[in-house]
This record gives sequence, C-alpha cells and structure tokens, in this order.
Amino acid sequence: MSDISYKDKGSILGPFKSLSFFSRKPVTEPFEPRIAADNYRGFHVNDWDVCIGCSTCQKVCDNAAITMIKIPGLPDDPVMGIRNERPAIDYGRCCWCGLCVDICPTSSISLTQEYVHTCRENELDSYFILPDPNGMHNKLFPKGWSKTGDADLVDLERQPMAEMEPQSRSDNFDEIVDGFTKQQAIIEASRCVQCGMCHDSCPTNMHAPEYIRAIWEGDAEEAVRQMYRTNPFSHVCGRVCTHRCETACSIGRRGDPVAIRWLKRYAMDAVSDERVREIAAEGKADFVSGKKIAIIGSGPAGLTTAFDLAKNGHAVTVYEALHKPGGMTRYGIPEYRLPYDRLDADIDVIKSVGVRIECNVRIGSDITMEQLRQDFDAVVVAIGLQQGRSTRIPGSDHEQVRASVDLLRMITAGESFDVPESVVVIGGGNVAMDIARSLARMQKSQYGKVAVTVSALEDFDHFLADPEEVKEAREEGVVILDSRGPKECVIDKNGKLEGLTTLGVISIFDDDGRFAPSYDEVDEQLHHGGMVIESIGQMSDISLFGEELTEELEWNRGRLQADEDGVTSVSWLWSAGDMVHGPDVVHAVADGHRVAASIETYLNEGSSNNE
Amino acid sequence: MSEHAEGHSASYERIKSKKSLAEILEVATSFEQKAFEFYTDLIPKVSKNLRWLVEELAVEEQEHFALFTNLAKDPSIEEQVKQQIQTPVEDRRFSDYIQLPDLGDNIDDQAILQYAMGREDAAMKQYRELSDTTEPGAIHDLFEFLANEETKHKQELEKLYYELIHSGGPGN
Amino acid sequence: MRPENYEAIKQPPSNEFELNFGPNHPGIEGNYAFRVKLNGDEVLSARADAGYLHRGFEKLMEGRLWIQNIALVPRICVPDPVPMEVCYSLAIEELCGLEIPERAQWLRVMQLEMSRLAAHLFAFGGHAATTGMYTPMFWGVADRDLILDRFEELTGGRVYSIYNIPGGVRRDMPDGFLDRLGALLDYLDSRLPDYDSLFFRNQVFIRRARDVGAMTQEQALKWGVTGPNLRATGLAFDVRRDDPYLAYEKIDFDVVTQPGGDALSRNLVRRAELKQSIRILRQVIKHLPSVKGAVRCPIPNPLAWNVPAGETYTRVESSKGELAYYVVSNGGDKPYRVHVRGPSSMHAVQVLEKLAVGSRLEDIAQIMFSLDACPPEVDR
Amino acid sequence: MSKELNLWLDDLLKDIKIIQFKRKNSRRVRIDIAPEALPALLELLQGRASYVHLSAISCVDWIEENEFELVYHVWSYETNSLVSAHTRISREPGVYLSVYDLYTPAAFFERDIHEMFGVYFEGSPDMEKFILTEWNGPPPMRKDFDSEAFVNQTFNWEEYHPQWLKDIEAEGGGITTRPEDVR
Repeated sequence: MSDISYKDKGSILGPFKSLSFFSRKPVTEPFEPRIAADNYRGFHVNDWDVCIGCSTCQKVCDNAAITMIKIPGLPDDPVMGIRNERPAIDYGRCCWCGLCVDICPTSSISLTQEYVHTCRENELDSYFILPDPNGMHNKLFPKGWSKTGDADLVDLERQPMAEMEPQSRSDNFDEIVDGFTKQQAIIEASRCVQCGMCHDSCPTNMHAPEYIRAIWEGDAEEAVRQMYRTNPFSHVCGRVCTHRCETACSIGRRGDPVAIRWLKRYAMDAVSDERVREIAAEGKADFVSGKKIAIIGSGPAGLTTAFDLAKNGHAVTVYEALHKPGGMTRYGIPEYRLPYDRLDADIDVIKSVGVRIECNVRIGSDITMEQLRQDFDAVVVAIGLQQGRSTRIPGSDHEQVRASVDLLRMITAGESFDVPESVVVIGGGNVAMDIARSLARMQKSQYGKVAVTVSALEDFDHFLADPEEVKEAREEGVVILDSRGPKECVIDKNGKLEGLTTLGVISIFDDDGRFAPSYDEVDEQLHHGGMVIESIGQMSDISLFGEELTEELEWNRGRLQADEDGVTSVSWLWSAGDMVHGPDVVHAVADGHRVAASIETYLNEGSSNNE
Repeated sequence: MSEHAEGHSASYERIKSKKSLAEILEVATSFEQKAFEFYTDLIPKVSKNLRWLVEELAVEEQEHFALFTNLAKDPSIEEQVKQQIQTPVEDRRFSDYIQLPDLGDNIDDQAILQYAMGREDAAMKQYRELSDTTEPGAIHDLFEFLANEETKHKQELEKLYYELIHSGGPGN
Repeated sequence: MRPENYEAIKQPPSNEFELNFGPNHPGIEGNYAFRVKLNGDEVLSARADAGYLHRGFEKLMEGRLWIQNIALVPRICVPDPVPMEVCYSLAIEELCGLEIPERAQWLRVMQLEMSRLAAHLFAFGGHAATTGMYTPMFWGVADRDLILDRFEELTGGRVYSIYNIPGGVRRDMPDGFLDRLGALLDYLDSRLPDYDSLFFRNQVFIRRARDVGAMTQEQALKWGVTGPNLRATGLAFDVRRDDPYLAYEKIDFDVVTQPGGDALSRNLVRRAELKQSIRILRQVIKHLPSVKGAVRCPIPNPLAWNVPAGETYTRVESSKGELAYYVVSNGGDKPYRVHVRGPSSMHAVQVLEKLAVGSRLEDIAQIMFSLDACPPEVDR
Repeated sequence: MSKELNLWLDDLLKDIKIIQFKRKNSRRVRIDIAPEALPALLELLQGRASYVHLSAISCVDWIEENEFELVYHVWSYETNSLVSAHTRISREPGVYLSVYDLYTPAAFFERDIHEMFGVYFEGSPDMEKFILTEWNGPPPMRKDFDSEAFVNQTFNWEEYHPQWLKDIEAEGGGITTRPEDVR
C-alpha cells in the first residue's frame, strides 16, 4: 500500500542527492513589482463613473473595513439612484476576500494585480485609501479579481408573478396580476441590499428598505406599519404607483430592480383590513383640537392631507363633486389595474381615523369658496387634473371625438355609451393605454373582437407609457403606432366620423430634449374608427374659484402658485396634488403630507384667519 | 390660414413693392409692433391664470420689434444677414394641423398658443415666399433671414404647446 | 560585593526541572508551548499551553452573516485552509438543502488535494527541521510555493484562497489551468524520489524517528486520534472513503497505512499520501473537462440570507485528520453556533501530553511535528 | 455485519421510550435524550454498537430557554455511521457528568466547554483554564457575553485622517457612514 516500507532501513548516502542542486541556477526574485495572477485579489480600484454610492460593499464587508465618504462635486441625484458617496478602505482591516467585488450592484469595484504596496510615509493614514480608477497612490496595476457572471452575488432576476393570460383577461375588468405568494415575496424581498435608494427617490420617502426587510422576515404587519409612516394609499400605490423607487433601485443597474411595488401590495393584501386600520390609527391624537379644515377633492392628495390632520385631532371634511371618493384613482384608473375594493379599503382606513367625506358636493356651485373660508380654519384645494386637453386638429370638434378622462369616468360610474366597433386613440401615455385597454375589453365582450389603434407622437424609445402597459395592451389586441402625428379627424359627406389621418414623425425632440417634431408629409395614413379619443394632456377646472378669487390668487405659468408646502398667495388656502405638480399618485401623497404639516404649523401658531 | 393672422393679409403686397432694405425693414417692424400691441391689449381680457402666456408672447414680439429696429440701425446689415442664413431652419409643419381659433370670449391657453403659432407660421411663409421671388442679393438674403427667424419663433411656440397641452406627464 | 537582598538560587532537591518549551522554539509550530517536567533530559510530564493564538473564531462567526464567515474560516488552519472553507460550506449547503453542481464538487476535490499536498510538504519539511535537517524543509517549502502559485491563479489568493462559497465555488478556473496543474504534478512526481533520498529513506532520519512518540492502534482509537496519525497505527480509515463527500466516491485512491504508530510511520504515511493526492488530482484533470455547467448553484442575496433552522455535523478529511463543523441555525441570517472540531485539537493536546511522557526532551518537537499539530485549530 | 448492526441499533433505539430517534441518512443518526440517560446511551453505543470514536462534544447556549444543549458526536468505525446524541441541561448551575471514563477525548472537549460556556463536568480530569488563561470575565461563548461591545469598551478605534480626507472635508464632504454604523 505504501511507497516505502516501514522496515526500510534507508541509506546514509541518500542525502548526497542534494549535491546535484549545486549546479543549479539560484532563484532570484526581481526587484521590480511582480504582476500577480489575472484573478489576484490585490488592492481596490473603483470606477467612480459607475459607482453609485449605494454602500452595499460596506454592508458585506466582514471586517468592517469600509467607510463611506461624501465627495462634493460628484453626481448626487436621488431620482436616478446616485449618491455622491464612495467607499474608502482601511487596509488595516481588509482581508482581501473580494466579497465587495462580488456583491457590488454596479460592478464598479475591482481588485488589482498589485502584490505589495508600501508607503514612503510611515504613517498609518496612508493605509486608509479612497479607491478610485487610478490605483492606490496613483500606481495603477492591471485589474485582477473583478466581477464575472458566475461570481455575481447579486440576484439579478425578479421573482415571476403569476398573471392572467391575455385571452382570459381581454373581455373583463378583473385584476390582471395575482400578486406575490408569501414564498415569492420573501424571495423577492431577499434580493434587496438595503441601500435605501428607493427611499431617497420616493416622493413621499416611503420606508421601503424597512418594509422590504420586514417582509423578508415574514412580518407583514410590521411592513404595513412602516408603510403607514408615509403613505395612507398603500393599496393603491402597491398596484399603480409610478414606482420611482424601482427606477432608482441599485439592483436595477444591471438586472431587474427589486419589485418594490408588488412587495408593498403583497404586505397590504397579507394583513386583514381590520388590522390595517388598527395599525394606521397608531399614534392618533387622543384629544379634539377644535380646529376645522375643509378639503376640496378626495383624491390621494386631499385624503392624505385629511388623514394626517385627522390623526392630529382636527375635524376634517372632504368635499367630493362625484358620487364616490378617490378622485382619479377611482375615475381614471381602470379596475383591471386597481380593483375598487382595494381603493375602498384604503379610503376606509382614512375614514376610520375620523375623516368625513361628503360626496356629490360641488364647490363653486353647491358651496362657494367664500363660504368655506368663513366656516373653516383652513381650506385645501386638491382637485386634480380632471379635464382632457384636445388636439384641436381639424375635425376634432366632432361629437364622436371624445376625451379619454371623460370616458374613463363614465366607465367607472357605469354610465352607458355606444362602444364603437373600431376606435382610434391619440396619445402615448398611460392614460391612453388605460382607455385603449378598457375599450378593447368592452369591444371584446360586445363584438367578440378588438379594433383599437393607438397613435402616439413619441417613438418607442421615448415612449411615455410604461413598457409593461404597452406589452399588455398589445397582448390584448391593441395596435400601437409610434411616431404618428395627428393631422385630421376625417368626416365623410354625411357628417359621420371616418377616422384619423396621421403623418409620420421623422424626429420628435431637439438636441435639448425639447419637443420639436418634424413630419414626413408623404407618409400619411388614415386609421379608421367610429370614435377618436384624445388622450393627451390634462388640466384643472378652476372655475370653482370664481372670478374674484382667481384674480386675487397668484398663478405660475397657468397653475395655481403654491410653495412646496402648498401655501398659496391667499393665507387660508392651500393647494396640493396633481393640479400643482402634475399627475402622479405618490407625488400627490407626498404633497398631502407636506400640506398637512404646513397647516399644522399654521394652526399651532394660532394665527387664525377667521377674524 | 395666413388670412387669419392679424395685420398680415395685405403685407405681402406692401413689402413686395418696397425696394430698399431700409424700407422693407420698416414695414416688417411695423408688423411686429402691431403684434405686440395686439397681445398687450389682450392681457387684461384673459383670466389671470392665463396672463403669463399673453405676457410672454407680448415680450417675445417686443424682442422681434427690437431686433428689426437694431437691424435697421446697423450699418453692416448685409454682412450680418449673410452670416445668419448659412444654416436655414427647416419648417416642421406641426402647427399646420391645429385649427386656428376664433379668439372670442372663451379664450384659453391653448387658443392663445394656437393663434400665436398661426401668426408666426403666416409670417414665416410670407418671408419665405418673398425670398423665393427675389433675385439673389441683399434683399433676398434679408427675406431668407427673416423667414428663418420666424421659423425659429414658431418652433419655440411648438415646444411650449407640446409641453403645456400634449404632455401633462404620463399620468396614471 | 553581594547585594543585601541577594538570595542564592535554590537548587531543586532532585534532577527534576520544569521547562517552558516554546512558544519561541524554532522547532515548534505557531504560538504554542509546553510546560515540561524533566528528570535530566527525560520527560516526566508535559502540559500543553495554548498561548495567545486564540482569536475567538467561533464567537466571531455568531456575529457575522453566513457568507461573511467564508473569509474567516480558512484562518483556522494556515497550512491547510481549504478543508475549513469546504467543511463550513458543506454544512450550510446541508442546512439549506442546496445541491451543488457537479463541476463545483470536482473543483472542490481539486483544491482539497492541492491543499493536502501543500500541507504535507510543509509538514515533512518542518519535521526534518526538528531533527536538524534543514534542506528538506527548504525543498518542501519551495515546492509548496509552486502549489500556492496555482492557488493564486485559481482563486486569487495564495494562502487564504476564500474560493469556496456555500453553493459551490466563486468562479470557474482560468483557461489552461488544468494543463499548468498537470505540469506541476509531473514536477512534484519527479521530486518524490529526491525527497526519498534526502529524507524519507535517509538513515539518519529513519533511525532518529523510529519508535519516537509511538502509540498502538488501541491507544490511538482510545485517544481519539484521526487522520494520518491513526493510519500510521495500521488502521485504514479515511473520511474521504468511509464517510464520503463531494466526488470522492467516484475517485480511485488508496487509504495508506503504516504499522509502527511512531514518528517514522506518520511521516511515511504522509509521504505515501503525496503520491495518492497526485493520483487523485490526475483523475480530476482527466475528468473535470467533461463536467460542464455552472460552478455554483443559485444562492440568496448574502445580505438577506436566512438559513433554515436546524443543525448539522459535517466532516471532511483534512491533512491533519478528521475536521468537523457542528453548525446550528435558528433560522436567522447569522449562525447561531459553529463548533469547529479542529483535527489537531486531539493530538496537539491530550495525545501529545501522553506521548511526551518517557521521551527525551529533544524529541518533543519531533513528536509534535510528526503528529502534524496545527495550534490555531486548538485555539480557534 | 455493519448493516445488520445498524438495523439492530435502529430497532433498539426506536423502542426506548425516553429517547427520540431520528435517522437523517445512512450515516447520520440524531438522538435526543434526557441528561440522566445519556451516559448509559453512550455506554451502550460504545460497548454494544462499536461507536468507539468520540468525534466531538458540542455545546450550544439556548439562552432563551435557559438551557445548554450538549451534543455528543460518536462514530463507529465498524458501521461507518455517526450518532449525534443531544441532551439539554439547565443553564443554572450548568453542571453535568463527565464521560471521560467512557471516552478519553472527552477531557479536551469538556475542558473547552467549561472554559467557554462555564459548564462544569463532574469527574472530568482537568477543568483548568487552557486558552483564556488571563481572562477573568464571564465565559465568552455564552450568548449573554457581547464580545463586540467588550471590544468597543476596551479598545479604541483607529482614527485616520489622511490628506485626501482633509481635502474633501474642506470642500464640504467627508465621512458619512462609518463601518460600525452598519454592523
């Protein structure tokens, strides 16, 4: 079994074997720095153009060797998910394991092939290094250990979510996506590296890292608690938020961003409505302040303001002109994206903290602004952008040329209209997709087939609607044409609408990124349709102010002037939401908090304007 | 549609009959002045939230007006005009398909913009036509220059129109 | 002049001395010492003193994320770090139910055997030095460095390769690696006769090591001896064969034994295992190219990795013997408890204390090196 | 032979009421047993079933349950199988019996556990300090000893202030998150 027997007595002459080595050339190490292996884990270099300062390297560092340093002058943009921080390494602690390289979401960090590094100054400080692309102390060595596909510790792929197949969803308004199961949610939550980019980018600064962590820990209630710190529209935002958080997510630098929106939805759905109400009411004032606040408009901005103020013990009344509260979240978003019962659940929570909502009351006609001013300590106008703009192209005044917001409102309200067998939609935003997909569903159930054409000015590279909206709309049979400029709504001799003609758009934006379309006159097309729906911009109906107040108020480029806290030029009036900042639910929520805080300060200062 | 643009219906004939640069500039300047006066008159008539737009347009016309005045004063006008027309601006024809409004009682921001675009469009076409019908030389160059200027103005308005009317953002 | 407070050194009443052997003895590994009671140069008793090497690895591991410990565990045994990484990874894989890809299994076997070669070269070199022969030590260490070159190329690190990770290995081999490893094996193979002439069949060594620190198989079993030291008492036991892990079931190798149970036997076992490791590596080189695919199965984000609650006792055969990790998870993102059964912890303390009795002072270092004791495994 | 022995042992152990028996796989068995019965079990395993090798004794501090778990890993060279026998003792006073008379290696493990967890093994030959000879604090492997807090109290963090950091601070930047902030 063995090479040498235990009984072997050996030889006294054997060692002379070593004499043969006398003739060998001695091994000499060169004085120059030796370049290590291609994979060598030497010293850090960090590509500052790629690094986003997410500090994930710091979190994985097993020796607490990494300190984050703020560097003025570097890009610092929460919306883009970039911080002006970069990691510095303490080489008294680093053990060169390279985990920072393998986990780096951006792959900006690498290690070099530098073997030995000594400093002329024998001071400890010189071993505290801010790695940049130029190597340590400006001695650049080739890259050694750097990110490779098989060594990546970041999970770049999102958990798939079950959703209805196009054929089964295209004739009804049932919710499309199933939402995560608990298992899926935990796995998806585990992809998060807790960098907080989402928090910084969120208009209302939702505590996403905290609620993602809670979901990962299996504690959905804690997740809900974290959500209600900043967002009483968590059901809504869990489904239809524009999720800037996911745009900023550092995992999204190279892979699918963490599905933060769906995680929010998961946690909200996982906790019973009753329990959500209890959690939301935590911290509610146990006194009645005696102050009264009127809020015009029951959309996210108005109701968020109401929620905060009611929790602070004030008497809040919300006036809504339509039959039900919710504003655009109810009358603008189709039910297949946001089921009404989930919206109702959010609103129930808000009501449960004491907010009074009065529907079917139109301010301006039923009650005047002047009356509100007299009856309340503060008034908030949060009426949103409920009027659709028209292209005003020739023929656009035909009765079968409609505005998307009007139709969406009718669909929600259950008001009937003749569903056209074919329809052309002008516009390329999410609202255009909403109306196109809603009508496609109605066509499918009435006529068994879909004939919806969407014509958008923008090309697909600059499209306004979310990619998934475009994808799903197509799956449902909607034809989407990009780079088409509306020319004319064609009306035949009998006054019947034939359809829309469009021109090809050669280019749409100038070098500054501003709109400057150039049309191809030769490329003219007629899209047949018994109805043309205009789905471009939206605006506010500000007639409620009346002439006098309109004149008294200050305006800024057509919009009511308000500072970032919603304070208008009139002391008792605040404004919030889409009408100030443009359409976005989560912005409206953020606005609501700011306005509520501003009103709170105002009320506490005791400067009552009800003299 | 140029007929609708205020003060421009007869201007083509008027300019055509002029022979010297100074004369032509004089007529053009008076067009711009009229436009400025038109917007200034409009300011108090529109609702307060729309005033900014009319005010901006008035300022814009005032700038045109100043431009023409300065050109007339400048002795090196021929040289300057030559340099400016090296890169002709292309017309993109966006506003062609927007109906000109009847600026009646219910004036809104969109109507004002439409009107303004139509006015710039008419002026642009006019100068372009004049440049096409004149022999190469200083006068031809001047029309070319003026057409370019009006095209640029129109395009600025088109951008504003898109931002105000077409994109209220992607929405929800 | 004699100072007033001078006291003459009191001579012991007999020939008995107490001596601190180490920690700075050139013939002793690491920061380790023995308090030896002597009668003349005959050892009456020995007490192991762990010294100041304790870094509290087990405690440290409880405060770190599961994956952060992969950078820590190789430090438990400097000369043979790979088994530490592999054994720790195996434990997590078992707790998580991870199936590691076959390619990763073979890559692990490859590293384990490379590490064993390096460790055995270190061991016999060290042993030679304790008997005053320094040339074998230079040879052993110099040739070990050639293995470290291959480690550097494969893993990015020379000694602490930190190449294994729960789920597999961190990245694939560089191109042409197996060719260069093969060339190294050819070289090492050619060196074996040189080692034999110089050391293993050197009459000076044989006569010096025979019967030194001898134990019977019965004693070895009773004292919990494992690894080459156990095989040197004639018992053919090897975790690789008898409690197989990774790809070892698919590999041909002999479990080498020697009959003497003494320092000589132990060295001869290691000498034979050099040959066996080369043999295993040659099979790896032949087989590995046919095993395609990933080198790591998907693992969760290391920052949010909860290992399912449970406990496991994983074992591998290190160059020093049976290495085992007892890992307990309470379902959290950090280990609840990691107990490292360092293979040397048996023979570096109790066994050595027993074998030293009756030996001569100059043999203590030799006994320690023949047992291939690795003090950091004791201290952890 | 070895197969039969395993089967015999499985049958035998399954029948004993005071223990919980779980075969994890062909070479791993877990047994949970009351502390008073453990030495007898080990004696049985060693004497009747060839489990002659005590691979290790592991100790786990289950502080919330106020218990120490002791795990005896024994290996049979005959059946190539490892039995891990788990038992729990009260954390206070943390005293248990030595199995040194059965397994010599127990002396090392028991001494280690005594030093690190403070469990006293009656009958163990050597309960003297081994590694922490100059340590007077509590047994450090106990969960209630926070070594990081101890280190932070006892030692200073090295404060670095290199020129590049001074330059950045002059521009209004500087350290935002220290490593200890995220641990």
